[in-house]
Amino acid sequence: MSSQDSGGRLYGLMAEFETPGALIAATEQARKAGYRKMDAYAPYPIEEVVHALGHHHSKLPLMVLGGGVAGCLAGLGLQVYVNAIAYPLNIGGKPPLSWPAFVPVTFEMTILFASLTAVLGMLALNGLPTPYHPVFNLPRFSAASRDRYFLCIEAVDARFHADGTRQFLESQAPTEVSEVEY
Amino acid sequence: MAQIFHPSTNTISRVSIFGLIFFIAFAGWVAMAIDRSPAVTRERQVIEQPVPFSHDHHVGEEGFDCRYCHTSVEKSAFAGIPPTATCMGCHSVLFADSPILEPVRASFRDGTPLHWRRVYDLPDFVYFNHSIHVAKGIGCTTCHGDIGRMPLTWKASSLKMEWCVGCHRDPAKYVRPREEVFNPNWDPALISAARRAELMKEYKIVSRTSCSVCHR
Amino acid sequence: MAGRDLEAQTAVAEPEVHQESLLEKGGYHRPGIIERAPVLAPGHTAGSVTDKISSVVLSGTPRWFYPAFGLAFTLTMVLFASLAKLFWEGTGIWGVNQPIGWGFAIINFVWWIGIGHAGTLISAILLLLRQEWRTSINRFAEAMTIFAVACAGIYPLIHTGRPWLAYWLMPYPNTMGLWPQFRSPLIWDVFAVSTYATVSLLFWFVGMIPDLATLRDRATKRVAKVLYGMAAMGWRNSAKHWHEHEVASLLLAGLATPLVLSVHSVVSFDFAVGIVPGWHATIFPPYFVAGAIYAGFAMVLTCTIPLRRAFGLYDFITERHLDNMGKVMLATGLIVAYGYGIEAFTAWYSANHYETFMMWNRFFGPYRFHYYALLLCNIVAPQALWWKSVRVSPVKLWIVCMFINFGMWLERFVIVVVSLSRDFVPSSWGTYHGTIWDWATFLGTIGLFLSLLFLFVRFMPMISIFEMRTLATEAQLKELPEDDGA
Amino acid sequence: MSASEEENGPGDDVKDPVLDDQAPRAASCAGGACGCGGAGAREDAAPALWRNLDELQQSAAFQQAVENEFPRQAVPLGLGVDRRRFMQLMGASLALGGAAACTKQPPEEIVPYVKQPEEIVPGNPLFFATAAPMGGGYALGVLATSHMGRPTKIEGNPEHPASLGSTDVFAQASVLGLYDPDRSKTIVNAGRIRTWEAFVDALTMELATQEGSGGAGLRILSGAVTSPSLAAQMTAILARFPLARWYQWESASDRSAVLGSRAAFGRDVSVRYDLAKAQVVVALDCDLLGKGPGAVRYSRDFARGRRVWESAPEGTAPGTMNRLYAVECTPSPTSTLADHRLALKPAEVGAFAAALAAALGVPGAAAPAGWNHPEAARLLPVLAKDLLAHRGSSVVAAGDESAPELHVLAHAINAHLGNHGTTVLLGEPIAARPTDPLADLEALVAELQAGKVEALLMLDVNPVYDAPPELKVADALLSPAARLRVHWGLYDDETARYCHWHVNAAHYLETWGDARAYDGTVTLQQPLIDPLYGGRSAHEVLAVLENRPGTGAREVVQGLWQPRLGGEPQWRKAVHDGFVGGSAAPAAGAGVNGGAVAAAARTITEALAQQQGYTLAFRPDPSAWDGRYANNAWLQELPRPFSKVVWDNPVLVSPRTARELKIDDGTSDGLQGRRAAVLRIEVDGASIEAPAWVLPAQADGVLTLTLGYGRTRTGKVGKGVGVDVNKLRTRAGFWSRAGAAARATGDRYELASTQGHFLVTDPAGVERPMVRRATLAEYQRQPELMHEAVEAPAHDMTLYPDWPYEGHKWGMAINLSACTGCNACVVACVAENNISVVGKDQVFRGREMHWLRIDQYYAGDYDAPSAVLNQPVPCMHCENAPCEVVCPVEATTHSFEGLNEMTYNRCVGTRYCGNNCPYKVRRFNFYKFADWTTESLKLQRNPNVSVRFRGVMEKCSYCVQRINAARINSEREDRKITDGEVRPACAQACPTEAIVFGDINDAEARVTAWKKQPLSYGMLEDLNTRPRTTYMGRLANPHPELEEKA
Repeated sequence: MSSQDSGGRLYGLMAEFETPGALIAATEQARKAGYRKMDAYAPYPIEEVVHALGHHHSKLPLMVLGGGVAGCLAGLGLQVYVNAIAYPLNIGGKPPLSWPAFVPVTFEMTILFASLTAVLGMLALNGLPTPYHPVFNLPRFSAASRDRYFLCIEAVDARFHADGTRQFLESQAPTEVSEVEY
Repeated sequence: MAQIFHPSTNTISRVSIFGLIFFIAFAGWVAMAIDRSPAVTRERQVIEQPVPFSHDHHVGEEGFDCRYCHTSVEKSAFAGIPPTATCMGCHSVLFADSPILEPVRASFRDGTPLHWRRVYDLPDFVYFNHSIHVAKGIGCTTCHGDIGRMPLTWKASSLKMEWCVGCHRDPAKYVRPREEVFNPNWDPALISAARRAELMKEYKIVSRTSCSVCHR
Repeated sequence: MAGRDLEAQTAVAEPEVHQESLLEKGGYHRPGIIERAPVLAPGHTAGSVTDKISSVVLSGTPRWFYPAFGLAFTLTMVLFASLAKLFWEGTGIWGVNQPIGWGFAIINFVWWIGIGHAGTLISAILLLLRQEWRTSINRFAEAMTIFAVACAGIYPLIHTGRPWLAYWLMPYPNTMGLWPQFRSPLIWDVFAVSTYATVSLLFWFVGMIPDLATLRDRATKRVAKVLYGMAAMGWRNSAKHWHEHEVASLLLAGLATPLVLSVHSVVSFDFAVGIVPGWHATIFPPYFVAGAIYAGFAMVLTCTIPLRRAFGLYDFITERHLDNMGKVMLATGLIVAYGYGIEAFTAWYSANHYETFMMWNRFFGPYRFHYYALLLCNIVAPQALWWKSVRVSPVKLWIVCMFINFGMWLERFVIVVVSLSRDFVPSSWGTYHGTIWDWATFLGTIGLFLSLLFLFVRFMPMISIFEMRTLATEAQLKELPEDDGA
Repeated sequence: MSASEEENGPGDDVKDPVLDDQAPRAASCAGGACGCGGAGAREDAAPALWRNLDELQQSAAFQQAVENEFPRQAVPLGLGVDRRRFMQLMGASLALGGAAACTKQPPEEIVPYVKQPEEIVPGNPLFFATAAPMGGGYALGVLATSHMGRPTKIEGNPEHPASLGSTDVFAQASVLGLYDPDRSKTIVNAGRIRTWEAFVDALTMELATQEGSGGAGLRILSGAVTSPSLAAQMTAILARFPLARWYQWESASDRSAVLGSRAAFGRDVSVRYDLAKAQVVVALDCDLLGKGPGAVRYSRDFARGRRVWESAPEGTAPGTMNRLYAVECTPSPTSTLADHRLALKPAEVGAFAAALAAALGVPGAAAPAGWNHPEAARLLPVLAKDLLAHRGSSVVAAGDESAPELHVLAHAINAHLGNHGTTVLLGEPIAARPTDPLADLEALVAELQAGKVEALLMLDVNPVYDAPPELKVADALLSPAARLRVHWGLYDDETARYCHWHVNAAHYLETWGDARAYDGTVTLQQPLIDPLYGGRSAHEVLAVLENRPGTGAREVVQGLWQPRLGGEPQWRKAVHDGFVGGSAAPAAGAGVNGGAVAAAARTITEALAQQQGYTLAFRPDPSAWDGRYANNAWLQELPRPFSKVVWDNPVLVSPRTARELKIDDGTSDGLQGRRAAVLRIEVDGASIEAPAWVLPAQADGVLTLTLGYGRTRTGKVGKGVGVDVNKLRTRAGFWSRAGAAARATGDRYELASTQGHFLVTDPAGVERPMVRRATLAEYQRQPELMHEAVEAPAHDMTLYPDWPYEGHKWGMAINLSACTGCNACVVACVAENNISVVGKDQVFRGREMHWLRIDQYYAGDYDAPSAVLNQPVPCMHCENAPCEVVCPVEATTHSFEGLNEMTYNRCVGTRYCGNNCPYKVRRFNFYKFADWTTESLKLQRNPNVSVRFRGVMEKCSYCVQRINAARINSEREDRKITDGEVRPACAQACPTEAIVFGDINDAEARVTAWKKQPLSYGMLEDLNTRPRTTYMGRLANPHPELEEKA
């Protein structure tokens, strides 16, 4: 019925495998065959697949660094502003800028900002949240979170051809190849 | 496995997550705006009084000096609210039978004091002293606004701590010559910043922001 | 081929796994021959672990759950009752006085915060150290962390004389033109604890996303599908997802590690920055952190051991885990012992007679039996952990843990109360006794902690499913069930 | 661990070579244990200072009690504490404190005058000179502060000879008496409220009948009277009713002095001392500086002789110091300053006096045979020599509570030494009619029983409560013949219950009057406020008897003085000044007759013979006096000198006696909480049960009982507090009574005491130098020794630069050589700063709110301490304040003048500052302690100090409101603040000028001069807190021949 909701447009072809090995092999083949717009699904992270899909290092670390620096400056800046500019007070005979006392807060702010960046960044890079996604239309797909492995070549790929692509996938010894509709 | 969510949920969920941050910031800003608004500070709100006394008339038109009624403003923390006798000084003759002034006459007749309602009401833990401000060349209108033109009296400043501290941190902005303190038409622009700096020296004015200056 | 065999094997293995542990049947349990128990009982496949763990959540509520949760919830109500009393009458209902301005509130705060250290430590530091055995306990430990921090967080708020003004500790542009006093360790606390709570929560949640997806896919009821689905945010086990997810987890671990060390250091500053003899010591940060890990692991075990039995998770939480955690406690326990030793040494070596007296007072003063009990619980009792037989025996280990839980509470009592009771001017010395309301509040937070914990184990995957899947598959691929390759 | 191990504990367990040889001594003399240790450890170290008995001995009971973590649970909450009264005191403490912090303010009104009085400037206080009545009918000249017509504070009248600007506790607390909600508010006749007119009619009718019989049936019973106006009225009345009689009754009277002077001089003579001139002072059971009409002035004069660094009093070379010998049966504020102190039974004090007289060769004097007391024997010859060396510049004083014989001997000795006319001034009597109140009351009772009394008027006396039971006053009052009994007083008390009429009296701040000071100076009393409850003055009541009803108090007083002074202007001046200049009692020449001396000596020897059993010593209570202040919460919560007990009057017993009675000092859990053993005291059938307080410096075998408690009919504050000891008083045993039996009942009673009871010397044998002290000789030899006691870190031992304080830099110096621990400063502080009363229960829990406390330490041997040291502890206003750094919300900060400020309205109540204050001077509002409900109490509040709400910290502010007022005035007048212009309440009240306050930046300021002295030191300097409050080390001046660490 989901296909009816979404007007039956083709999203891609999904091949199901039983072993990680098969998935890795298939993905590499697909890449050789020049497919780019594709994605692999597995119950746990498999490094080889990521390489096979062709994205290697993540942008996340840099973003987190940025977040950390921002947090650090924010924390220190706040304390300097408060004690030296906003309302300087004589606290226990200490000078307004008794910087050693400012270390802990600065540190905590650094961590806080960095962590938030890490989480939000991860979501952003993964395009989450995406409660609705065509691949969920595939009834067998729930096995992806148990012990089955999937490779999906998307219709938007330049080299995608309904029959050609299906043949290619069949050649990768899947347990099944099925169409995924919007 | 069938779809659980409708496609639209994608947009909804993303917007709600990333929008949350901005929403919180906005809510905070609103809260602060409200706290500073007349709704809370009761700024510029006319307060009902037993007698609709008009500073506009007495000061603006008749040109009374503030001290004529607020006698203790130079001697005491409290500026002083005139005893009924002061009112009757003139009003036993002028408008002697105006119905508006009946409460005053009544008060004078049977010795029951008038109950004015406070316009400038500081919290009980704040100690303000009129005499020293006046002595240091801070004029009435600096806090009481354009009192000389108020037909009915309202509060011209927020009386929030940040407002007090604003001046205590940099009195030079507000100081004026002592002889001008009670001038209801004074305009800070009348004297130069340089002159104000001189006055600061002359009146030995220093910025006082210690807590006990106002809280005891 | 290989896949098919596996399928077959699981088919056989599964029913067994569901009812009884392979280990308990003694099949694989041959002490003396297997040096180290495996982190995952052999015979498990990605499929079996997935089903086993998600079934804990998805199959109906076990019978014992209701009384257990009921009790915990009742205690939580006690908490609310005593808070109502507190806000209505004032701090006076507690035993605090002059000179002892801090009592149970701060003791319990530090105690809970300490407990809340194991989770992040296990999931962050052990992740960085690539300790595989962590995988089956980290999720649970993290949850425990968050609940402990939640309990801890209550105290700094309610211990103030005017809790309704506690928000003044937050920096925001107010109409008073005033700001927090950033030299005060209490402000450092505010930042440290709130940061710690936030980061732990995020870490926990991020780690849980794939498992929520798993539950979403396994769930049969509509409500469950929707709720888990929303929480899973549309996770689809895509290789991309996994990739970024791994990176994010590592980064969070990297950030959480210094954080977890900083938090209890900051808490220890509450005392170390003070002038009171018994507080003013540079050893505090390290030995507070050690103490925190110590207490944390003790509490993890205190909760895990019964739950392991209740849900028959013997395959996932194996002797290996008990053993390792026992070792960690032994190590940190020794650091704590060193801390006590150094305190005494410094007191003597400093030749400062206020310090000397502080130490004398601990040993011979009115509260000396508290101190003796503390030494017994935190230093003597844990020595049992030198013996493997104790470390791998759930019951013995649990008893040791209870000693440590109690001991760590006493440690905070000695630091807070005993130090304050006799500081500089003898004319102003005092004594302190918790009132009934002090105790009610304490029990209340324990109730809150347990309630949250029960809800968690009931509705959330208490063991990281996807990490177990990885383990299971690796194990099979290596065809060496015993060796965990650590 | 058992108690005995505990004793050796310090030595054995703290492995320290120096200590191990101390250990046996620790075991041997528990008392001196740590003290000796201290002395051993450091050669120059003073003997131990300590404050505890059980702690000192590490008694098993003490340990037991503390080990139990929940004695509160073990024993029901506040055993012996009337929880209900506590709640009453707490007022609406249960109301949600949040209200106090609520941001939305209720609308306020301004209510101006209709016609504004000339002198009033709204918002500015006015000061009026008036007279505060004291025990015995004397007056203290005071200045009352009035805020917009509300008397709020009492200060001394600087012009007045008895005050010189200082006050005592009672004067300070009297302002609360004015607003006491429990004061009698109406005229009552047989339980019905009546009008004044009704009363006047009733009285006039009776008087009409009396007039016929010449007043044969009319009797007046008043307190001791010095008031000339009152006396004049009495004369007039007695003229109208020749057969009427006027009796006087005082429970705490100077009866002995009266009888003494009659015996010695054969007539009534008033005695006062000029301590400014006295070089040697001998106090025989005499609380010269703590009690009596002259105490304030005496303290001032005596203290001048202790400030060696200031120009010494005339006639003495700078650097010299007077010397005080105290021989007494129970310690008194006076004896805390004594250079030599001897604790003897009352009878033995007499013997000592006799022996002294003999040693001095006083004609007729003879040392009592068969009395030998080693310490006395050691002291006597030296004392005699000292006195002879100071003929004409010494004083021998006998106390009001000692036997008349002692006064006779004192007179004789002073006469013999030629002190009369120089240091001891004899004058005409000050009392309008000096009497023996006991004889008076007895006569009255006899007449009542004989049915001779038909109309009885009682003026503010309470014989039903405070007369010795053997007089059976209550029964006598019920005699059918007495058909009109009138009671006039502030409270509807025990006696009022036995009268037909009760007339509510006006407080002294509400009406006119006059009274004479210790030297006879006539002091005028003027009202600051109309009677709150329409009370009447005694003058108005007596005017009715004079047959001029309707005459006001003012007419009576002015009517007497205006003519005498010679006119309106003089009268006005006198009222303005508060007293009539030059009205001191004229000198009276009088010779002592030798016969009296011999007689006295004989009586003493007889008294000495019958010393079996325990001796009871009765004393007016330092807080309740004879009961008249029982309902004053400030006084009730005032820590009594020595015991620091509040809301009770325990029996004081010496350590040896305690061991005899097999009782401990009941230190239940180490501090405020004391579970004191209850004693049953019996003498001739009469008996009471009272908790015992073990008090070092108390004479062995003497049980001290203080008057004024166990009131059955007074306000809710005083009702049922403490034990009524009048039950044990008799004619013969009026002040002291031998032959009493005492035993522990086994019961326990919780006493709340505000001060810790611990060793100042820690087990390592190191004495904590809270009080640094030396003898004059040592000091002169080595002036720096006070500083060498502890080294303060150098100013440059820090990363941070010093914070500059231009302009004023406030500081305080406290002279430990002058503080008698009289508590005047503490009440003054309470009155000035709106400090809450928290009640016994809260004090018991260690939550007292006093900003200023007086720590007391004992020096030397446990059973016979060589000295008692007082140390007032206000906030130190540290320049490196530890409290400020830890406050998370900037609620406590430093001002530009270096004050450590507490901003209540910013405080969230973390109590971190309190924990981090090494001096523990911060106080926390655990509940809503301030009374926000009782209207009358609100009137008393100082409008310039915030009333604190629940959950905030508070502490001494150096009376910042006064500093601000002074700064504003000076800046308005464009001048500098002069030295002494700003004085905190404590400094202003202090009778001995022990507290000096001022601007440290001002080189001329007195405080600066003091701080420059080598004697000056800071408490806990070694913590580098840099306290602004510093102490002048305590000096003692023992006689060279008895040189010892005093």
